[in-house]
Amino acid sequence: MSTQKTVNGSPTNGNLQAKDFASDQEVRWCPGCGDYTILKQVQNLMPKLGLDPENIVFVAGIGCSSRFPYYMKTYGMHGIHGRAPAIATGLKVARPDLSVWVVTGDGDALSIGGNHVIHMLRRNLDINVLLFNNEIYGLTKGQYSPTSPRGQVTKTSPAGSVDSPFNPLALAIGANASYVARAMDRDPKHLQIMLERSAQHKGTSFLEIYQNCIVFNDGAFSPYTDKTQRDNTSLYLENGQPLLFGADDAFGVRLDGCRPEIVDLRSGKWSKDDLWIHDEQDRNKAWLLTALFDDNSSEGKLPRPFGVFLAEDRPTYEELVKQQIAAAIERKGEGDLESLLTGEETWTVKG
Amino acid sequence: MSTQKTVNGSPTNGNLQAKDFASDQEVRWCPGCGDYTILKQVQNLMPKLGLDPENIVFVAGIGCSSRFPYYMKTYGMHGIHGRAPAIATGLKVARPDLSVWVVTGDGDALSIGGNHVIHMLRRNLDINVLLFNNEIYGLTKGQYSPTSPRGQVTKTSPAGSVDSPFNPLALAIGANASYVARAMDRDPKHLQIMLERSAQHKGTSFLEIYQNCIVFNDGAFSPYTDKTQRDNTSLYLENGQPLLFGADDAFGVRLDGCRPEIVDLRSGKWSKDDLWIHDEQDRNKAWLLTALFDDNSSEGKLPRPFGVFLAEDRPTYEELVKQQIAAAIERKGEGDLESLLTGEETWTVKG
Amino acid sequence: MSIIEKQKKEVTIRFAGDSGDGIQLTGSQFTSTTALSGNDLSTFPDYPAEIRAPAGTVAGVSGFQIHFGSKAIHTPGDMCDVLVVMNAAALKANLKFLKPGGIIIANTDGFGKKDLSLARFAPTDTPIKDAKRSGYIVIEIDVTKMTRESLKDTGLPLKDVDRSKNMFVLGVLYWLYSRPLDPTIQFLTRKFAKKPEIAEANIKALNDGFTYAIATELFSERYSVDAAPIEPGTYRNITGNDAIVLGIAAVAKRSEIPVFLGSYPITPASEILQGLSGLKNFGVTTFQAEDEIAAIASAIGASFGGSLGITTSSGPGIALKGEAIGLATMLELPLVIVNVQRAGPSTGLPTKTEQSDLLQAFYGRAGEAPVAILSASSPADCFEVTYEACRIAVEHMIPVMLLTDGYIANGAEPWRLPKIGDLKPIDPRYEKDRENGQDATPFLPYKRDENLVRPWAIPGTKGLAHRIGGLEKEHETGNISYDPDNHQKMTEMREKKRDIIANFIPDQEMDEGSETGKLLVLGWGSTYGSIKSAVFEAREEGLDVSSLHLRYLNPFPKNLEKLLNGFDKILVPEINRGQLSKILRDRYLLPVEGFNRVRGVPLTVSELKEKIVQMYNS
Amino acid sequence: MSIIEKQKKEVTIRFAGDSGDGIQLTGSQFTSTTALSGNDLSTFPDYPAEIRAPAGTVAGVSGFQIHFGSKAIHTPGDMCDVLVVMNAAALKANLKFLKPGGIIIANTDGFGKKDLSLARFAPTDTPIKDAKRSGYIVIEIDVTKMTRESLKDTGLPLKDVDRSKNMFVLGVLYWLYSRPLDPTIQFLTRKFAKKPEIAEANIKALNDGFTYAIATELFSERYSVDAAPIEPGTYRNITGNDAIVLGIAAVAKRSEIPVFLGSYPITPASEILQGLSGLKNFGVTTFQAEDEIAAIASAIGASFGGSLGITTSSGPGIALKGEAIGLATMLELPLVIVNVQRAGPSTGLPTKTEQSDLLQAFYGRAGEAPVAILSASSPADCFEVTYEACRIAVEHMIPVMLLTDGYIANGAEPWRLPKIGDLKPIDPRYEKDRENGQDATPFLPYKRDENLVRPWAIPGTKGLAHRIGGLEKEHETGNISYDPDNHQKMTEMREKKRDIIANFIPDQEMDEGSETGKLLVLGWGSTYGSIKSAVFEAREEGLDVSSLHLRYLNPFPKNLEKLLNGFDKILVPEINRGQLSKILRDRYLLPVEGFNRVRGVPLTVSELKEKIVQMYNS
Ligand SMILES: Cc1ncc(C[n+]2csc(CCOP(=O)(O)OP(=O)(O)O)c2C)c(N)n1
Ligand SMILES: Cc1ncc(C[n+]2csc(CCOP(=O)(O)OP(=O)(O)O)c2C)c(N)n1
Ligand code: SF4
Ligand code: SF4
Ligand SMILES: [Mg+2]
Ligand SMILES: [Mg+2]
Repeated sequence: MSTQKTVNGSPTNGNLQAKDFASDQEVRWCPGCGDYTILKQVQNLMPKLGLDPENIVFVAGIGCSSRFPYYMKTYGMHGIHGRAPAIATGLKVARPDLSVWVVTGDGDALSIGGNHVIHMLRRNLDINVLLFNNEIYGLTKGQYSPTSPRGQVTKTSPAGSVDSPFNPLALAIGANASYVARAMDRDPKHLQIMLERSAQHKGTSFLEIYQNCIVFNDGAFSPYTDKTQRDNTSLYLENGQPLLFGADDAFGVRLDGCRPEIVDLRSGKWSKDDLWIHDEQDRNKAWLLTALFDDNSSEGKLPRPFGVFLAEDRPTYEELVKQQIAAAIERKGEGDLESLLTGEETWTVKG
Repeated sequence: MSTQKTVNGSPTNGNLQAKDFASDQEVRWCPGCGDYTILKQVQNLMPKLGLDPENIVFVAGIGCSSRFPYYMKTYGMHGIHGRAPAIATGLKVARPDLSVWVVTGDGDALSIGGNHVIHMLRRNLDINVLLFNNEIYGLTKGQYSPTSPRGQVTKTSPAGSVDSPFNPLALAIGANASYVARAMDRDPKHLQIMLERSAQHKGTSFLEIYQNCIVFNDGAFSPYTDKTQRDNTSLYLENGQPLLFGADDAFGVRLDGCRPEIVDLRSGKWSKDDLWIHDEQDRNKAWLLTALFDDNSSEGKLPRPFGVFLAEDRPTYEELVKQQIAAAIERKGEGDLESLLTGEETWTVKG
Repeated sequence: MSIIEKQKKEVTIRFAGDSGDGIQLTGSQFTSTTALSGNDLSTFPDYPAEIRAPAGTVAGVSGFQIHFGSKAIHTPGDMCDVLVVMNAAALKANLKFLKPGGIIIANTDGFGKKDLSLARFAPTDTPIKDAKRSGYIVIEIDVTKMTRESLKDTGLPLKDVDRSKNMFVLGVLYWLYSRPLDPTIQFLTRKFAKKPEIAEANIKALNDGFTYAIATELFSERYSVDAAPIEPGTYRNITGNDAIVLGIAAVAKRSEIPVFLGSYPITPASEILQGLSGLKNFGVTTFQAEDEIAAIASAIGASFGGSLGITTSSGPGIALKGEAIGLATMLELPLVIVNVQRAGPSTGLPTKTEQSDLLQAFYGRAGEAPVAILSASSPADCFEVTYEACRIAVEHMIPVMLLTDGYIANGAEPWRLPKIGDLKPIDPRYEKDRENGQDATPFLPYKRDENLVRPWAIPGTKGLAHRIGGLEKEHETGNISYDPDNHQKMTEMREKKRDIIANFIPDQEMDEGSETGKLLVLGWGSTYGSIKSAVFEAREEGLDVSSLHLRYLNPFPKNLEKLLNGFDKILVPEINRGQLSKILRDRYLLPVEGFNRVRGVPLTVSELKEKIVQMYNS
Repeated sequence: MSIIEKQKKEVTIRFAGDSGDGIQLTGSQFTSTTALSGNDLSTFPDYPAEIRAPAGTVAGVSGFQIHFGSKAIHTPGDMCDVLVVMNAAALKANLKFLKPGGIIIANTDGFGKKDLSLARFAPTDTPIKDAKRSGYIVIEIDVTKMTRESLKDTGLPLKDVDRSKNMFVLGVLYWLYSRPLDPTIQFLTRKFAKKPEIAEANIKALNDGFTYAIATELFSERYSVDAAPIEPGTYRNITGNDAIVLGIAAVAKRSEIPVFLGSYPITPASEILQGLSGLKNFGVTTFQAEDEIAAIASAIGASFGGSLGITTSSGPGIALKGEAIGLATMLELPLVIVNVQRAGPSTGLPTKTEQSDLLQAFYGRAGEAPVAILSASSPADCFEVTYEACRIAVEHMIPVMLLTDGYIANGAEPWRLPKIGDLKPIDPRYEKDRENGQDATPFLPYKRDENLVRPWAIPGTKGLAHRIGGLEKEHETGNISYDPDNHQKMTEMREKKRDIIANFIPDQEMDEGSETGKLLVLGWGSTYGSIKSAVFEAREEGLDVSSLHLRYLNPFPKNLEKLLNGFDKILVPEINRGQLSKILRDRYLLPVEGFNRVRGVPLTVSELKEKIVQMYNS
């Protein structure tokens, strides 16, 4: 294919800026929707990829979040509900040279699309997944989603949802993900870092972004975004660093065996050395981090971690496919159509 | 519904035996298939349930394993590929009085049916799932499945599969399962215990059963079933007991922080007291147990656990639904159709 | 200036404004008052495609159209007599719906610089002036100013004051159409029972709007519309989706068969799931599934357990259910599949209407998998059709597809409340316990009765334990069978069982006109109102045109062929590319002609009438 | 006794035995030898439905039928002249396929007590005697004993000795039909190159079977079948699924468009995925997806990336793809969907054949979602049709559905190898880099050429970055559009684009007979052989019947209507309930009559001929 480019790290058309990645389409989210910030941060990230826009593809399903590709001046596909991971998988296997992004919502990814997500994760294609989790179906106007907490009153759960929700990052690790991380719309700086880390990871990077749906689920994440609460509820992970949180890092998390517990560093009883040191390569510990999933609307609960939980090196699916193709060619040569058609046994009828 | 029975624990038609649960259909698996043992053990279990056969339903998808319902003299449905969990969910929500069993294969449950499985698990319906894992698609004659190890040569992976497989129990715990366990066809006694435990658990019990497909994947589990190897590769879990394995329990597993390691009890350095004590209620530790997933075809690897990994008490979905219905009736009374049709605003046209 | 009082036979009004302007509420209040005044009426809300587009933009415009009269009314009206616009974007988006010379009531405060720019007018544009120049009668009211004036003494914050603008406008309209204020005053009092100050403010704005219209002599004419000759009874207003909800509740209560709804949200079907999820005390269990496949599969599971399984969706979701519908045809269990059709293939135009899933309903599955198909012709009709669909599913042990569409789903019309006792009983085929399960003659799950219906043998019933599945089953025993002749036989039986339903449905009646003639206009679904009106108009002009409207699409009523053969020409208007036409042409080898538009909107009466006249005369 | 040598024009032989008896190998060896002898032929393997049913049972019987002759052969034959049975179960399952008075070659060792019981005969049954009494000629051979005798000196273990039984029988057959042993000897030598002792044993058994037939004067007649008048060329034997594999490989190599297959295993389509997964060095990437939806979605993703996306499945899996096919019609990307049809709705009879997904192919999606549809008429035909389907998909940027079925998929026939240079070139619509992406006139992804085809603008191409999706798109720009007229226009364009394909396919040719007449027999797909043979026979009897067989189902060839109008009556035989009949009746308003059987098996020539004669004379 003559038009196929190898990503070369140096954009050929000058120094690109965020605005060069904004399409001419009017953005059609509700005023105040968290999706705007995420869009901005993704556009901010783009120039850092060192890629020409034509080598980037955004693929989405259906949902408010899934309209994302329309707003990016790259290649894009607004697919069908839940199938973006499968579309992206085909694209990435066929075109490993492209930078492929999947934008999806909690309904799109975890309800109808759950199977494709877990299979993408286990296969570990080099795809960057941005899961906009607003704990609601936005586009269809407010039904509960697989991440809505039990008891949530929505249009389809007038007496409160009886579903016990997924813990998306636990699901991802359980599905053998190589990279899972969490960020939120209301902390754009940290979000930017997370986006960059996602882009860097070779393999499926699964980034959950807490996103406020101002219309149908406003404040779902206020424990982590409210100025008055967030210090005590959010914990920012840094590789090789102890798990600290609270104003002035007053608190930490330590592991009692495999049971995480909060310790007060001001008490003098515990120091930073006693704390759980974050290790992005440790699958087991990453799992334990996902278990920090308390309902933080009441006090004294374990904080919710943000950051990279797990970043594991493992061959990507498309690499392995490429290698197999190369090996086949190496072993058998470029396929010879004539002899393939001929097969093992022929006979000739004379005229 | 006049025919609806409440399960009462005492069969009304005398003392049932295993053979009373065998249907008159000829069993159509390949001679030597592991499915036969499992069928036998399930039939052995049935009388212990203390239920009349008519209060038991087996639901399956499509696959060799999924023909199971035909062989049980209970109610049964052979559904469509991958959808048994969803069919069973509807049945169980509508008929919480029934004992509902889902029989499924690694392809049926984890490939096409993956989404329904994880949603059933998070919702926690009181359904007993028997996953016959033979690491292959049997019925379609030998393609790799989502549990086939990487590199496996099958009809669709002549150069070896490039998919990295699911760890089914890890996936289940990640999906918020309340009960996960593992057994194997070749250890029918232990399998019987596991089946009984599954039946007892209130909530979705997810029992993975290693099953030998003698035709397309013979010996896939020989590390755990071969007399010469199995002592050093299989570890039987018992609640409250240390993790022991090897001939004469020569070895144990201890936790170094969250990292499991094998210790030799004969060395004198370690005693049973140092070992990891199994606790079925501990989600985090259950996760760590699923991580004992080494390739046991070579030596010195962590053993593969069999038994109940996790058994957590949590309300079942159908209970919560029932409660909501009861609460609604309590609050609003039995629905009055007349006033519902009338609605809030009417007008009358006179004749 | 003296005001001329005029009688009108029918009027169409369109309210339009920003989503935040309370347009839907204004419209529904006008509707209630109109209904109470005894008019016949039909309404249609025109929601914006975006959830909450930026205020003031064209994308954010919300509309509501009401057509009412002293005669029978069947559509919300092609074009309106009066267009109420709260801002420039509303005018821009809706002027095309106003009849030539029609009245525009414009809130001038919505035409400032910013409004023009948001509506993508050029700063120099003068849309109001232009409208006048084009011959429209424009009534300019600075509604914001007037409302603020009206409520200046309430002490309410400006935000709340401005929220009453719609009531001020409604007052003006009530004067113009000689309507009473009382119903709305009562409504407001009820609605804001907990905030009496808000209720009072709204009521004051309403009253002041009314007096403003008198005092300022805004209009030179005032209209009244007499009561219509309406069948006596008690009425309520209802949307199609709500009518389905009620139909299902009625089935649950009347039949005492538990109802189980497995569904996954999708526009424009979500309201059915939403409505039923609030009816837990009616014997209806709802389950929001993880996807459409799980939704139908759960309904099948519930049906196996003795509930009536129902699943609801729209085209793309129905496409996903095809395999499971096939299973249901093999299992021969009751199942109702509701398809609230929307426009386009794929995601298409999800908020717009179309009838293009008819062929999918007939053929959208692998193999020969016959289902019964019914369709609703209007919002209120949904109640009875839903009830019928459920009855057929239960009594014939068969999947039934019920087709409605976005237009019916969201549109509303008066519905005469049925007498509960008049609802047909529904008779489930539950098989009874066999006490001597072990010794009795073996139970035959696929033994059919004279209508080829098999028994409903549900778990828990003694002596009936049996296994069913998607593999071909042996006649009577239900065991797996690969026998060629058995497959032939079972395939024919499943088809015949569906066709026998024709014996249990009413004969097709004519809608307008006589049973034979030159031209028959034949429709199904939401084109009902347009067809009825167009044919009515054509008949008024002396054309001997007839019309009939199908509710039962598969099987067709037994007398349909005879009726079709009574006409020289047959016109089949559809909002698709001719799907029922295809079925009829194949079935009856008649050269039926289609009138087909796929514009996401209902067929207009005028285009249809034009076509009828042309075809009649050609 | 002297042996009579007879010439035969055509012969049908059916081999049957336990799955472990090597029946398929025996059949394929007989086939090769027959092909090399210059006969025309057609074969069909009849696999057991179970993977490995217990040895000796009826469920475990494997069959292989070959029909060969000195004339053109189009079907594996309705009934056989010779039935070879290795055990009692094989006789039980297959006697119904033997012509009255036909020859049974029975392995007496397979008729012991245990064999009778496994085959569910009563212990007192005497099936061989019964067969004789019914007028069949039964040749009894204790094959086991004879083979053991033959190989007693090889020193091989008994297990291996017994494995050669099939070669002994083959030797007998070779004598009976005067066939050379050489080809099989060479085959055995190749096959067991690494185990020469096994090769030798098999060769000895073969030779000894041949001489046994002479020595024991088993038969009173011996037959020969002359070479058939066959088009000159080099031939191989091929199954339908294999031919599709080769067709796809040919597309990849000829067009240099990378091919991506996304698939999920399902009977009877799995062999296509399996075959292609071994062709990694041919520019074909295969992806075994988690389900059918992911399979087609991945193919769509790959097509977006510039590959030709293909997905393969059977009916139930195709049903799951409906929504995604709808997406593909909106995206207007190349996509090929292969449906290897199987019998029944739902799981049905997965190993049996049927043509009942035609209407699903036409209409099995939400909304108006036109795709092109092609069908293959025989195993060998699959190669060319696959190539055509890919060409159309690529050149018209459209999803193409290719229909085959279980009968074609597993059946085999001689295939004349094509000249690679004769394969039509395939011309992709790749759009080129635009160097000044920023300033140039904006790229219009939905600007169509004269055939309404849009450009294929793949990621990586400079200046063409654009977004597509399932929402309705504005003409040319491809931006989202809710405009009613645009939706109408785009809907018509998608349909018209599909219809224009008619300009790029050959005119329909007659298969047999003249272009006008009294009766036309019209078919599609795997009924080809049966129809051709039946019509040929009818014509030989002097009936002026014509036949044509459709490859292009949507759009139809442009001259089809004219051809249809040339006949008084039209008969459409199908293995379904009349699906093509429905389409034709609708399209052309002609009273075509169906001949429809759904028995999971091909139509027999005799039943079809009977119908033809009856219709011709009525
Ligand atoms: C097959 C199908 N089923 C259902 C829908 C309706 N639908 C569109 S988006 C959506 C859920 C959106 O939720 P989420 O993915 O969380 O996105 P959000 O709008 O919250 O960003 C649903 C149910 C659809 N478009 N297609
Ligand atoms: C929709 C659909 N897709 C594909 C198939 C084909 N199919 C039947 S069973 C099966 C896989 C079986 O594997 P598994 O579940 O592991 O069962 P096993 O046979 O190994 O017990 C497949 C792919 C089908 N029947 N239906
Ligand atoms: S509905 Fe919610 S998620 Fe969707 S655009 Fe509006 S605020 Fe955002
Ligand atoms: S194919 Fe394998 S899994 Fe299936 S019945 Fe045979 S041995 Fe068992
Ligand atoms: Mg959401
Ligand atoms: Mg399996």
